[in-house]
Formats: sequence, structure tokens, C-alpha cells
Amino acid sequence: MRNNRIIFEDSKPGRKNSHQAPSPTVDCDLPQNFLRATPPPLPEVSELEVVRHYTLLSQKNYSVDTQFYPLGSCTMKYNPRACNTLAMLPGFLSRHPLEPSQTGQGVLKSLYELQEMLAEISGMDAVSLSPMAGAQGEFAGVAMIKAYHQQQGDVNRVEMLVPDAAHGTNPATASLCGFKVREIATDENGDLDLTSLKAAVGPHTAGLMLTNPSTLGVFERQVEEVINIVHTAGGLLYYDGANLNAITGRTRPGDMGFDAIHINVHKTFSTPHGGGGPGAGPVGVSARLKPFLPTPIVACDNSQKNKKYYWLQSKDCPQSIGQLSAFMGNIGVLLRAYVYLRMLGGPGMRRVADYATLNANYLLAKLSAAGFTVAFPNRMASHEFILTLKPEADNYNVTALDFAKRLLDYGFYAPTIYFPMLVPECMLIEPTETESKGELDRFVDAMVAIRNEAIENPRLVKDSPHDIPLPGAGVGRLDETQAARKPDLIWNKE
Amino acid sequence: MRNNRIIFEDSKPGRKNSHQAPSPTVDCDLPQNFLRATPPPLPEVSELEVVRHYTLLSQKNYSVDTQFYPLGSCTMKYNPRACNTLAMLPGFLSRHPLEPSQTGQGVLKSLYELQEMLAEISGMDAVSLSPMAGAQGEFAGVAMIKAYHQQQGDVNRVEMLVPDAAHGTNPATASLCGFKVREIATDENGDLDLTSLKAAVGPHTAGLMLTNPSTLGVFERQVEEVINIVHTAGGLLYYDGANLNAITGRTRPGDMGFDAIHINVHKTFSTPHGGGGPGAGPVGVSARLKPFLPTPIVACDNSQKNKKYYWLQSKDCPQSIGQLSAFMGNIGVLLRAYVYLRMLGGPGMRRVADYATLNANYLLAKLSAAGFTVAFPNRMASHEFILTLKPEADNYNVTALDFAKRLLDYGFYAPTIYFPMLVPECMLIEPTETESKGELDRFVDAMVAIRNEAIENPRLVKDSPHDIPLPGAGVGRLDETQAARKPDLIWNKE
Amino acid sequence: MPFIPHTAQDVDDMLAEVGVASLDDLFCEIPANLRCEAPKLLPALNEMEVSRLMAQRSAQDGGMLAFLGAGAYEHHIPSAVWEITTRGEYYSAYTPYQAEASQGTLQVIYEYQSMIAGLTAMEVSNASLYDGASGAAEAVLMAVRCSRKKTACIAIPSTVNPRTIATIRTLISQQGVELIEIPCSDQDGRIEASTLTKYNDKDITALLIPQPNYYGLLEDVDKLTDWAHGVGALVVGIVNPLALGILKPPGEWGSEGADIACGEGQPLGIPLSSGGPYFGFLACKKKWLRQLPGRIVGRTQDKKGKSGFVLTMQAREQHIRRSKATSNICTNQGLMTVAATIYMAIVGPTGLANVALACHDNSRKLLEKLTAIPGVERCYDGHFFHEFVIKLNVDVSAVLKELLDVGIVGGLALADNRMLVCVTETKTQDDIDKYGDVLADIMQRSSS
Amino acid sequence: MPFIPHTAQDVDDMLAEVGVASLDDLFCEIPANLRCEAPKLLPALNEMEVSRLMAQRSAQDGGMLAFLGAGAYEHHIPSAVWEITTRGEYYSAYTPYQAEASQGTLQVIYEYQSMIAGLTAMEVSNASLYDGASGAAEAVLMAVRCSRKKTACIAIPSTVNPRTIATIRTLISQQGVELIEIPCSDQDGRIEASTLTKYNDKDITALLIPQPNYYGLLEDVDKLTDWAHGVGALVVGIVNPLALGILKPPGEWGSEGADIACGEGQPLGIPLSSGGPYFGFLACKKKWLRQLPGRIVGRTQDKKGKSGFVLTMQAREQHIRRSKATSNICTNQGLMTVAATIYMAIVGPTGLANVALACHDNSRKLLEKLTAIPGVERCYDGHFFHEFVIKLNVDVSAVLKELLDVGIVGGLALADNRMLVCVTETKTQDDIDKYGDVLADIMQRSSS
Ligand SMILES: Cc1ncc(COP(=O)(O)O)c(C=O)c1O
Ligand SMILES: Cc1ncc(COP(=O)(O)O)c(C=O)c1O
Repeated sequence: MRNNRIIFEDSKPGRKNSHQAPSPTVDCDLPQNFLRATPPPLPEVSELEVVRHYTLLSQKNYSVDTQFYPLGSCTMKYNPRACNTLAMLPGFLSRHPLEPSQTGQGVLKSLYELQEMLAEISGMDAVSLSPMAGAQGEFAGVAMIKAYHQQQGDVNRVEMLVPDAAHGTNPATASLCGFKVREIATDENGDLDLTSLKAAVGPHTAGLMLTNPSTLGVFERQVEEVINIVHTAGGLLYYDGANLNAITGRTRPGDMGFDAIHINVHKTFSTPHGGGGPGAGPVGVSARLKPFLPTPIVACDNSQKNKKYYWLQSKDCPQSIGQLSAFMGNIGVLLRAYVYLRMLGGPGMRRVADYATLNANYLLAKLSAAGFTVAFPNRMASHEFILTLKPEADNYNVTALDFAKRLLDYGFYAPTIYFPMLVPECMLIEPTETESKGELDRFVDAMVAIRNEAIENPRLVKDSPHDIPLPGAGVGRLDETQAARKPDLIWNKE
Repeated sequence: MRNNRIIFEDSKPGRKNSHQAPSPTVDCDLPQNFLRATPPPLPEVSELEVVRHYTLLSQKNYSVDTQFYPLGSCTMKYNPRACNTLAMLPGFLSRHPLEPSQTGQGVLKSLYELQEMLAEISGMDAVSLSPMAGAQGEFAGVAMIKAYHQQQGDVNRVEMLVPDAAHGTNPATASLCGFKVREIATDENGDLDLTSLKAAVGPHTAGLMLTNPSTLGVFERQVEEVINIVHTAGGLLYYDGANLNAITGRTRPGDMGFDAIHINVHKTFSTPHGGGGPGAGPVGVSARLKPFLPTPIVACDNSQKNKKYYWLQSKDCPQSIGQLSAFMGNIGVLLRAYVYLRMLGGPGMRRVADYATLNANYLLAKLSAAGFTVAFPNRMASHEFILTLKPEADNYNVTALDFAKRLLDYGFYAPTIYFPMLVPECMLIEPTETESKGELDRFVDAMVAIRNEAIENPRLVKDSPHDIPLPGAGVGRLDETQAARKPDLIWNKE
Repeated sequence: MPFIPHTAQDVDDMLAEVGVASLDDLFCEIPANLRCEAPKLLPALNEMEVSRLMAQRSAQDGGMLAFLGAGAYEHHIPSAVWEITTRGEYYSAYTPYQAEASQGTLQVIYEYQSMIAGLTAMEVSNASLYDGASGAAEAVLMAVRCSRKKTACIAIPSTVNPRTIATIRTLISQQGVELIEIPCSDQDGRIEASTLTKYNDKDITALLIPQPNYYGLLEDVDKLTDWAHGVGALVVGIVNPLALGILKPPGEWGSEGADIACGEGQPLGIPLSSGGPYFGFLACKKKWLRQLPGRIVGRTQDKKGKSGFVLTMQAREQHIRRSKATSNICTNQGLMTVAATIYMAIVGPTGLANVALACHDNSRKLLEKLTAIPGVERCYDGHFFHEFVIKLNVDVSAVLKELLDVGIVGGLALADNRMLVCVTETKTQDDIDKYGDVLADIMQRSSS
Repeated sequence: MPFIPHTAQDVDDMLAEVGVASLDDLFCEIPANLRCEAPKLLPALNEMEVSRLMAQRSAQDGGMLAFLGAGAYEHHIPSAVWEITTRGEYYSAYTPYQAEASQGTLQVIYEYQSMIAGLTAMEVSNASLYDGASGAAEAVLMAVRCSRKKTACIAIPSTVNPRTIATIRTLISQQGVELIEIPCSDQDGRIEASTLTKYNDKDITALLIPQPNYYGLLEDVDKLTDWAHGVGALVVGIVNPLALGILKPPGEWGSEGADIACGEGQPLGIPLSSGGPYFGFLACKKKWLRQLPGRIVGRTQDKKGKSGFVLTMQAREQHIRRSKATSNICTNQGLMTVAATIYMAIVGPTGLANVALACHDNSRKLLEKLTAIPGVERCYDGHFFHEFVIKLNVDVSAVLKELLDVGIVGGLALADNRMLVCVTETKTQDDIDKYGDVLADIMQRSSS
């Protein structure tokens, strides 16, 4: 079938889209030793072939625009199309990053206002927009903590505390910053185990990275005590803002006492996930970390009647941890977040948390009533929650993975199942505030139907997916082991 | 399944997208008798639901961007995406049609140049862009012919000659213009039957509407004689330009002697078909019909150093047949045609005909070699050609319709089969110049495979389609008879 | 070769398969004396060059603060509308002849028909016509077919948009249908039921009723409809679909409702684009279904009972009925109806009403502002939707020119120094104030 | 409620199902003293209002005739690229965790990896990093892991883009990796092999080689590569992918080829956008595969033998390996690689070469034009790709300011009244002449 081919398989030597590139007029004066001996092995296909190929491929994706996508921890909510249209206006797209700030007052003003609004929402003193995703925001935050201790001459703080429930980026970031990672246990209600925490803190503690609500889908109730313990021990507190969608307008990390925070704009601020980015991970800090913020940062000169916006560079911020990319970060993504924020305003941002939380708790209540096992049954869910399918695995030998694959057949993307590792056969479900009650009800129906299948015909579930509603009914369950064992990572002619 | 629902079925009373419409600030002062008693019964759905619904629906279409679409007579070639992007630039979209011409020099200049280029390509003396599709172009052309005769005092010319092979719009247009339609026969080689023509012409003849190459996919070889016969009888000649793709840069209707012609820009000039329009049907005329051209027409004032472009309105053209729409026709579509023409230039437009014709003749040769029956085997194909599947129908009881439906399962849109009615079990196939040899070869393979199925398992073909490669595998063959007998034309709650 | 995928090798192979030596040979059936060379067009540009050219031209155009209406209206169009509408699967498909591979387009049209029927309170709708004016002409021809009277005589109020009238004339003049223009009262700018009584025994086939009318005024549609039905005429409502967010729909006019409703669909999510493409909508009572021109989509089932959509009632159409068809229309404005459907779904009933109300509010505000200026007065004083007519005591075209110099298109000049002004929801209080202030200034200068 | 689909009834029903009385109750676990009110943000605008705001702001921005490069380059982007890339199915999906429902994204990445590998002449590629500079930092850390030396010491020529160097510093400084900056010859603006010999016994872990370098010059990559390999260092090539349309790919540098190739992907179809989002690419020899950071896609099969694509080699990544991962990267620049893949497929090998050649030609033309102006002279005289450095005998920032007044961004000011100038295929002869003429004029005025 046409759409199983790789683009290279449509290639024909000598085919070119001459309307897309100028024809050379003079001979190249560069010596041979600088030049490639053979043309780059790119496919030679017509523009129609390209359009057809990539249009058909796009149809082979589930996405928020086409399916309910309850991928926990990822906040797969609706990405308003206006954000895309407006961020792609010609004036924004065509400007070179090194043009003088005069030619970018439109974008700079927008970014400045975004900085201010993010500070207000998070309760932090200052914000830098430059990190390009959550993980880079984490890096910036942890590096600032390190820089702070160094500035204080506190050089023995070499340990970063990370709850065992944390997202993989947290420990990875801590080691990238040269810290030793120390895991803190979680108690049976999903709160941090304070005994474990108390045992861990000390003069080696640089800080603690906390996600709140945690990746277990519950709010850390002892957050003040946790912060107090760490602060008292001389450590700083990092807030992983991936779950900010749960609390905007309801509580603020800054008020809780956090020193640094990153914000995934591709989550709470609804910028598109793009099949894996680009996102952006602005960092916010308390006053004491402000001098360390990564550059560049947008500043505003109020001295004239017309405000002037411009970039503060590393030379303007001598204590900064430095720049995280060649230019200014993912501006186009940040513009989308700005448009989103402008459409929602303060009350809108509070509604985000309200209805994200309502949807999660509603779905939890329905699934629980339908007989599924909730991981933390005594807790109010945040914007997401965890089921454990351990009973189903034990009784019918049908795992969370099997449920996930079968959900695809029912036209739903699967919730997160690889994480958090603490809960066996977990299913981390995040419906987001933009899904309707009707859609949630249909999801419950599908889960119930699959459990019935698991009871009556477990093979059906274990062998799924069978007929994903995608063109050509999609593929069946793919062999990941073979993929890793015999890596086929690039196309070869033979 | 989600994507079988009608948008109204997702509606919930009271739901609104408040970010898309202002909230009223004052009470309406209009008396009740002018107002509707109940709100309009539109669906109440969220923006995400709208986006998801219509994105999913779009995936249920075959289109040029996704499939080979050899729909004869429709010229389903690649629509360059640049034409879309550039015609939708903000300055073009935002201008009101009644703004003074000063604010529209960009669009007017483009349209003026388009008029000139279409005149050059067609060999006509003047062009008006205003008709909004081919059929309206036909109307304009035939109305001009009528106006001409009237101006000449030649009031008895009440008959319009139309070949029996003609597209349905031709006879329909002739009657819309108040003419009696007289059919002219086609000979066994696809040329017009001159005896029939000679018998038909006379003092009642207003004109002849000819498609050349005809809808039988062959060039009318006696075109000069045909024209001569009609002209001699005092009639005028109308050229249906739907098939201009076959001859651009190779021959010109104006040089053949035609008096009026329409051009489907959504065919030869590659503007999108949009699931059924909008197209545009500019008309070109010989000198004697020029005064009758429909308005408005773009004119150019050369008197100043900077040329000024403006619209000629009906008051400027007292003999005009008048205006065909409230404003200026399908400007946005015409801009796309303009961009296309600018990218191709003169040599490019000749290549269009060359390779459209090559592709058709190649496909014909391959299908013929594969044992299919060509309707006009002694002829060179134009940009399209006709197979007759009568042998297959007779031998295996599998019709052209069955072949068409089964082709859908193979991932091809079907060729035209309802037309031309002259050829039994016809399949009018138009590959267009933008399809690759590889794609044509795959089409031949599919046709051969289907014939094998017809021999071995005719039910398979007769009951097709079975599993169209569309999400959810699409629908099976739909019952058109029931649709017409019990019309279900709008959604009703119950 | 731009857009042509063949390599030199392909071309050779294909020519060989066809059995000819060259591309020229493919055209051997064209008489030699008719053959030509490549046309002399503007030189070919690559996409980069043409992009720059068009960017420059578009930058020249538009950008005005325009208070223009008269049949085309500036409205906010949600971004989602065109982001989805221009998806290749809608954009590059054609009329859904193969229903099973065109369910996307077909279902959209079915939903479109449902929305238009709901908006107009009619029972059926077609899948679109070219624009509002040509659609009105089709409505007239349809009314003639429905009425089956011997002679056809259509009454058109002079309050119908003159562009619509002109278009109707062009399109129906070929068929010997008589058009009677009904004058409006100079005082009111509307049709008085009393004026109509003069035509009581004219054997009118159909009466066209515009709502709102060309001057933005609301006609007394109930009385007019009842009069027409009283004299055995059909009623064709020409309506602004956006105004139907709040205005009484044609299907509910008078005691029986209009028979046919048509209008310009542009306000429903279609950009102004210097005049097109727009689309005409056409809806009617079920009893006239067989006279409805254009495509119609119906719901049906496949053999397994799965529901699906097809083009239906094709026996009316040119490709089946040929010279006896209800119209010659073939390609219509499909993609525009996709956009309109998405627009209507996004704004919904409340949104449409709110947009209509905002237009109305804004136009009241501007009217007040403008008529407070010495030398400016309102013509007519009835209720209006979002357009009104003012009269200046100075030369209107000179004033418009001055306004243009500061980037304002103040309205459309009418005879007698009158001007038709429109305000939609896109105008802010600042815009309204700016227009008022600038005009006040100009008026003061011209009177001094 | 913007973007929230619930009706009041829904909310009541859902609260009841949850068993709480109000929305407030959902937040009962947040300590009371930490609760807050809605944040005080700029007032909410509806889509119409924000559209107008952003249109105004974007109209303020850009629009210059800019001769800027220095790491980001203006190129023609075929319309098809972003028309397809922003399709909802790419735009609103996430990292393809569920392979079977993400084959679109996965296959695109597989093709992307293949194209990047082909372009760089490397054996494997990841699925993207944030940008070229942070990608170079990842490449450095990777090289450190690959080399397994006790101490890590990276040699960076001073001809690497200073922004890249600064970013590398930020990102690797936490890990005790030593960076040695290798000075370039003031004369040549390039690294001389002779300079390198001074570092022969420094136990260098890896040498970074920029091609073209920051000044647009072509480094003698073969010699540099061979030197590095000779002293047991790995070679990391930092390349402009568009230049690889004609330049020798890293995999073919010297006798063994570079070990790792990285660079800024922006030239491949990504708009300038004031600096991002762009993407970093990273490719390497197969033997280093397990040290490669970031996502990697592989081809595999389902149970029926149908081929498909999955994320693979995940044991390297943070979500499995946690603190021992090759990187902390999670969200990368997926959508940018979709655009780049479509870009590369549309232009193809010939197109990419032609674009590169046109850039080179244009920059030669401008160089000639500018250096003909009295007071302007070229710094360095080696071969260059599409950027070069000139030196003025007057204050460069004053000159740039004057140029800006006529809409020209003349280049990037460097120290000593030097200026880095870039010309790509987007500039016409007229543009080049205009720049030359205006500069000549300014120079004349400033010298008189
Ligand atoms: C809890 C948590 N922290 C951090 C991250 C990393 O953010 P990013 O993917 O933007 O780098 C994620 C992303 O999924 C996350 O869920
Ligand atoms: C031969 C021929 N004539 C006329 C037409 C009518 O053109 P349009 O559909 O643009 O009205 C067509 C359209 O398919 C056609 O094929």
C-alpha cells in the first residue's frame, strides 16, 4: 500500500523541484577538498509526493485534535488554533534573533508581559523564559541552587534529594548538574515519607526537587513541613511545575516557599506538544536566586514615554548561570503561551485548575464505581490520578499494557503506564479541563468493555491492538525487543 | 464510535465558546416582532469538539493530497500549497470589495496580469474573470452569443447546438439562456458527426458549444471544418475550456476560430477543487463579443507614471451582459491561479499539456496492453481517455461501477464513470501531469488485480468497497436509491 | 520541472511505451496550422520569488479601518475555521462523486444543510450556490418553477441590494421573466404594505423580501409575507444569515412563513477577500425540494446498516437531467460551506446571537456619534441591524477621500450626498470614537 | 467558559458524582493558608481582540532587509512545509509513547534520522535536541562518555560561534569538564594545524571543529580531524546542515571521519522567529550509539510481520535510567524535525546543493560590492560559505544605525569596527546593490 513506503522508496535519480530552489548561475569557486564527493543522499521526489506522503503519515497519528489523549503528567489539553495562527504572523516569523530590539518591540513586549504573568501565577519573584523544555528548566533551577550554595561558600552540598515518585528528568537533571541523587520514599497515601526525608537531610543537602501535586496525582499535604525541614537543613527547594495545571489560581509554589520552579508551557499554557516538542520551560525564582537566572531575560526601560523592551544578556547579569541556547529560547512557543494567557486572564487560569481537577475526580469516581482499583483511594485527586490494574493482571493475566493497547482500538490514546514506577500495573490518567463529560463517560465505557473482554476473552486484549481506527487499520502490537536488539535506525537502500 | 456522530449529537444546552464572541453589554432595543422566538438550533459544542470533529471528518475523504484521483474531466492535479498560503496573506483577505481601488492595487494588478495571461494562453482578444465556475462561464459565453445576435437583429437564432458527448452543464446552460438545445451526434472515432452537424445548422442556429479535446478524451480533428460550418450558417462558437489542460501551449481556441470560451481555473490552473468548489470560470472572447463581456473587468490606467488598476463596472460597459455576482467573482481563487501561472510561466504551461498528455497516453498504453478495452483505440489520447468495461460486464457481470468501488479499497479514487453517457460501462481516466510513472503503474496493477478478482470472485468486487484505507475502514457501498426515496437531508433530534 | 515528477529516463520510457518518438508526436492530431509555441507570459518565478512578490502586493492592500457593508461584512473569524478548512483532505478533494471515499465532505455538507435549515427555519437546504446575488437569481428561477404560473412576474423591492438586483437581472433576463421593482417610501427606506396593495392584481409569481434591507433597515416581514401569500405569490426571503442569530427567521415570517430563503453566506466565517469567494445559501420548504437547484446530500446506509452520506436527488441536476435540469450549476462553493459549518459550530447559537447583538450595539453607538456632528443627519428612522444611512450637507465623495487619507473607509457613497455606513463587532469604542472625531473635524473644516 | 466544555448542569452532575459540594472542595487538601485567589493578570481578551493585538504587534516587527547570520539564517521555506507540519495530527500529538497510535510521528522521525545521517555521512542520528548550541553541549558530554578517559578536556577553537561556546560552558560546567579554547590565527580567522601541535600532549578528549566557522570561513577539516585522531581525541563536527548540500560531510573528514556531528537545524525549513524554536541535530558513528542522548526511533514489526516504528534504545534515557541517563532531555523539538524532514524531501539533494550554491554566490557578490567601497576592507581571506567579516574605518555601530534607518540590518557588529555579514539565497541582485549603494553613501558621508 502507498502509505507504508518510506519516502526514499519513492525517490528517482534526477528528479527535482526546480521551483523550490534557484538554479546555479556561476561555477562554484571552492576547492574540491572542501566539497562533498557525492550529493547528499536525500530522496528525490516531487512536491506532490512529499505533500501526499506526509499528509498520509500525519493521519497515522492519534493526537489531541483527533482523539481523547489522557496521557498522565503530560496535560494533553486543547491547543487553541488561534495561538498557532497568531504566533505565525509574518512579522514574528521573519525577524532574525540578532536584529536590534527596535525591530522586535512587538515580540519583546509580549514576552515581557509573559514573564510578569508567569511570576504572578507561580508566586515567584522573577522569571526567565529561556529554558527550552521542562528538563532544561530543571537544569537551570538546579544549577541556580548550586550557584547559590557556591556563592555562599557552601561547597559541601553535593546531594540532591529526589522523591522516588519523581519523574525521570529530576534525577537525571540532578546528576547532569553534578549532584549525587538521594531518593526519598513515599508513604502509602502518596505523601512524602517525612521520616525518610528527615533521615536524608543534612549538611550535604543541596536541595529537594518536589513535584506538587506529585506524579502520583495527589497534592503533597505536608508541603510546608517538607519545605521547612529542607530549608532548616540549609537546602533549597525546587518545584517541578509539570503539574501546575492542577493548582493555577488555587495556590502558588512561591507562597509554599519554593526557591526555584520550572513551568512547562506545553502543559499548563497549552502550547502544542508537537509529537515531542518544542515546548518551553521558563524558570521562576525567589529573590535570593534572581541574580542567577539564565539569560537572556526581557527587560523594560520605562524611562521614556514609550516603554522600550530589550534583552538582558549574560554581560548584564554577571552572576547568571549563563545562556542555555544560542539565542533566546523557544520564542514561537512562548508567543503561543502568551496568546493563551491573554485569552484566559486570571479567572480563566483559575478555571483551568478547577475543571482539570473536577474532570480528574469525576473520572476517578466513575472508574472507581465501575470497579477499578484506585491507587490512593483516600485522596482527592489532583488533575490526574492513578489506577492500579494489579487485580486485573492477577486475575485475568491482562496487564496495564494490554489495557493500554486495547484502548487504542477503542479510539482512545492510552494513559501513561510506564510511570510512576511505584505503583504496579499503573495507569496515570489525566483528562484535562478541555474534555467534555461525554468524552469521559465514553472512556469509562471503554475501560469497562475491555475488562469484560479480559474476563471473557483475554487473548483479545493481550493481542491488541487489532483494528485501530486509523487509515488501513494501523499496525498490530509492535515488537520493541527486536527493535532494540537489532537496531534499524536509518533507511538503507538494500 | 466517536467519528460517526453528527455534530448536533455532541451538543449540550448552554455550552458556549465565550472567547469567540463578545458578550452583550446592553439590552437589545429591537421590538419582539423582528426577533426570533427561540435561538437558532445550532450545535452547542466546545472549540475542541469542533476541531476534533471536523479534523476527523476530513480524514474520511480521499483527496489529491492523499490519493491518486484520476477523475476524468476534472483535472485533479496537485494544488501547490504556495498558492494557498500566498492567496491568504492578510492584506488580501481583509480588504472589503467596495473599498476604493487605491487600497487594492496589489490584488488588482495581479488580476489584470491574470486576464492578460489567460488571453494569451487561449488566444482570445479579451477576458473577464468574473464567472465563478465553469458553468457560469458557459452562461456568460452563451449569453454573450445571444446578446450578439440580438444586437445584430438576428432574433431567430433560438437553437444552441450541443454534441451528445458534451458535459451536462452545456445543455443546461443553453436552456438557462433560453435556447432550444439540439444534440449533434459523435462518430465512432469520437469526432463530431459532420453530417449530423450540417443537417442541424441553419438560420435558427445561434451557435455550437464544443469541448476540444472533447469529453471523450480526443482532439476534434475537424475543428476547423466544424467552425466553418457553424460560422457559415451564421452561428457563433463556444469553447468549453474544461479540457484546456490538454492543449495549453500547443494550440489555442482563439486560433481555431472560437468566439467565446470559458476556462476552469480549478482545472488547468490548479486552483483547489475544495470538495466541490469554489472554482472560477473566466471567459475569453473574440473581438466581436468583447463589448458584451460580463462585468466587472480590471482595467489599467497607463496615463500616469505609476500604472493604476481599477474595476470597469456595468456603467462603463453599456453592452455588457451585466454582472454575475454581487461583487467581483472568486478573487481568492483567481489569486491562486495567478500565483500558479507566475510559477510556471509560458514554457511551464506548455509542459502542463505535454506531460498531462504523456501521462494519459502512457496509462492508456499500459491498460490496453494489460487487456482493457479502449473506447477509441485508433486515437491518440488527449489528457484523458476512456476505457469501456463492457467486456468485463458481459463476461463477469462486474460493472464499471463495481470496478470503481473496488478501486477505493486499493487506495485510489475512482475515475469518472457516470459520464460520458455515450460509452457503455465507461471509465474516463485523467491522470494529470503531476502524477509519477510509479503511481500510474500502481494504478494499472490495481486494475489488473481487480479484473482477476472479477474473474475469480466477482462477489468481492460487486460488494466492494470492503475496507477502504480510511480511519475505521470507512463505509461499505451506500444505498443511493434509499437516499433518494426517503430523503434524510437535515439532522433531526429524534 | 515544476510540479512534474518525471525524470528524463521516465519520459523516454513512457514515450517508448506509447510508441511515439517525442512529446510533439503526442499532438499529431492537432492540425499543423493550429499548433502554437509556448505562450508569452510573465517570466516564471520560483516559489521564493513569487512569495516575495505576493507578500509585497498584499502588504500594499487592505489595512483600512473600514465601515463598509452593503452586502459583505467584516467579522471575526476564529482561527480554527481556516486552519481546518484548508486541510488537504477538504481543500484538494472534489465533488463527492464516490460517496464511500468522500464521507468527510458529505457529512460536512449534511451538517451544513442542517444548520442552514435551522437558521432560516426551513425544512431543506442545498449545498451552496456561487454567492448571495446569483443565489437570489436561482431562487427567483426556482420560484417560477414552483409556481407553475403561465407568466412569470417577480416583485423586487427597491430596498434589495442593487448589486443583487443587477445580478438577478443578468441571470434571469434570458428567460423572459418579468421583474417589477417596488419602490420604497423615501421617508422610511422600507417597503410599506400599503404600497404593495397597488400590485394586488399583477399576478405576482413571487415577492422578494430583504431582511435587513439595503439600508440596514428591518422590513415588516410579517406583513409583506402575508400580503404575498394573500395574492398567491411565493415569498423569497433574502436574509443576512448572521443577523438570523437574533432576527426572526424566514420560515416564521407571517402566518405561513416564507417559501424560500436565500442570502449571502459570507458573514459566516468567510474573509472579505476583495469580493470572493463567498457562497450563496438556499433553503426552502420541503414541498419545493424537487425544484431546488444545486447539490443536495442525504443520509443513507450501507449494506451492513452503517450510516453514511451520498449526493442525492440528482435527477434535478445537469449531469443527469441535462437541458431540463433545475440549474446548470456544477462546481459550487464547497470549501466555503466547510468554513461556514465550522464557524457556526464554533460560535453556536449564543455566539451567533452575541455577534449579531454586538454589531447592532456598535452601529447604534456610531450612529449616535455621527449624527451629533453638525451637518450630518440620519436618513430614515426605522429600526436597523448594523447599517444605516446618513446624509451630509457637503460633498460626500470629498469627505470619503479625506477620511481615506487617515486610513478610514467611512462608508459607501450613495446618491444625494448620502452614505451607507456599517459597523460590526470588530470595531472597538476607540475605532468608533476615532471615526466620529475625524469626521467631526472634516465637517467643521468643510463648513468653515 | 473559554475552552472548557462544561455546562452548569454538567458541573453539578460531576460534583455530585465526586461527592463534593463545590469546586472549592476539590482543593480541600491544600493547606488553607496556602490557598490563593485568581492571579492578577492582564485582562482576558476574546479571540477577536487578541488577534487584533497580535496583528498589530507583528506588524511592528521584522520586515527588515537583513544581512544577518551568525548562527541563524534566512532561507526560503516552501509553503508546503508548514502547511503540513501544523496539521493537528503532528501539532497536537506528543512523544510517541504508544507506537501503534503514533506511526505518523515515528515514521517521520525515522526518515529524519535517515536524512540527517545521509547529510552528515554518519551512521546514526537521534530525533533532535533543543538547538544547535545546547546540542553541541550534549555532543561534548557524549564525547566525554565515549572516550572514558579519566579526566575530560575539550578543545574548542575560538572560531566556534561564541554563543555556542557560551552555551556549552553553561551546560557542561557543572560536570568538571575542562574547556580549552584554541585561538585562531588573527591573520586567517581559522585554526591552523600548526597551532594544534602545541596541544599534542594535553590529553584532549575531543576536538570540536566548526564548518563553516563563525566568520563564515571554511576550516581545513581534514587536517584538524587527522590531528585529533592522531592524539587520541574524538572529533565533534559542528556543521551548518544546509552548507552540507555542497560541503564535505563530517563523516568523510580526514582519513577516518568525525566521530560525532552536530549543529543547528534551523536552516532546514525553520523560520527565524526571533530565535526559536529551532532544533539541534546530533549524529554519530554506530559504535557510539549507546552514548547518544535523546530519542531514537527504530523500525520493527508487529506479530503479522507488518513493519512499523517504535522509540528504541530507551535504556539510555532518563525515564528508564533516571540519574544514570545519557541526558535529562525529554520533550525535544519534535515538530521542528517534521518541518525539516519535509523541507529536505522537497528540496532534495539538487535543491539543497543549489540553495547552498546560491548563498555562496550571493555572498561573493556582496563581498565584492562592499569591499569596493573606500574604507571597507575584508578581514581574513580564506574560502567562505555565505558569511564574511569586513572592517570599517569608521564606527561600525553608527553605520549600522544609519543602515537601520533605511530598513537594512547590515550585519552583526564585532569588536574593532568589524562586522559579520551574511547573504543567503533570499537576496536578489537589487538587494545586494541597494546595500552596497547605501553603505557607500554612508561611508562617504562619514569620511567627509
Ligand atoms: C513531572 C514532570 N517533570 C518534568 C518533565 C520534563 O518536562 P519536559 O518534557 O518539558 O522536558 C515532565 C514531562 O513529561 C514531567 O511530566
Ligand atoms: C467538460 C466540462 N464542462 C464544464 C464543466 C463545468 O465546470 P464547473 O464545474 O466549473 O462549473 C465541467 C466540470 O466538471 C466539465 O468537465
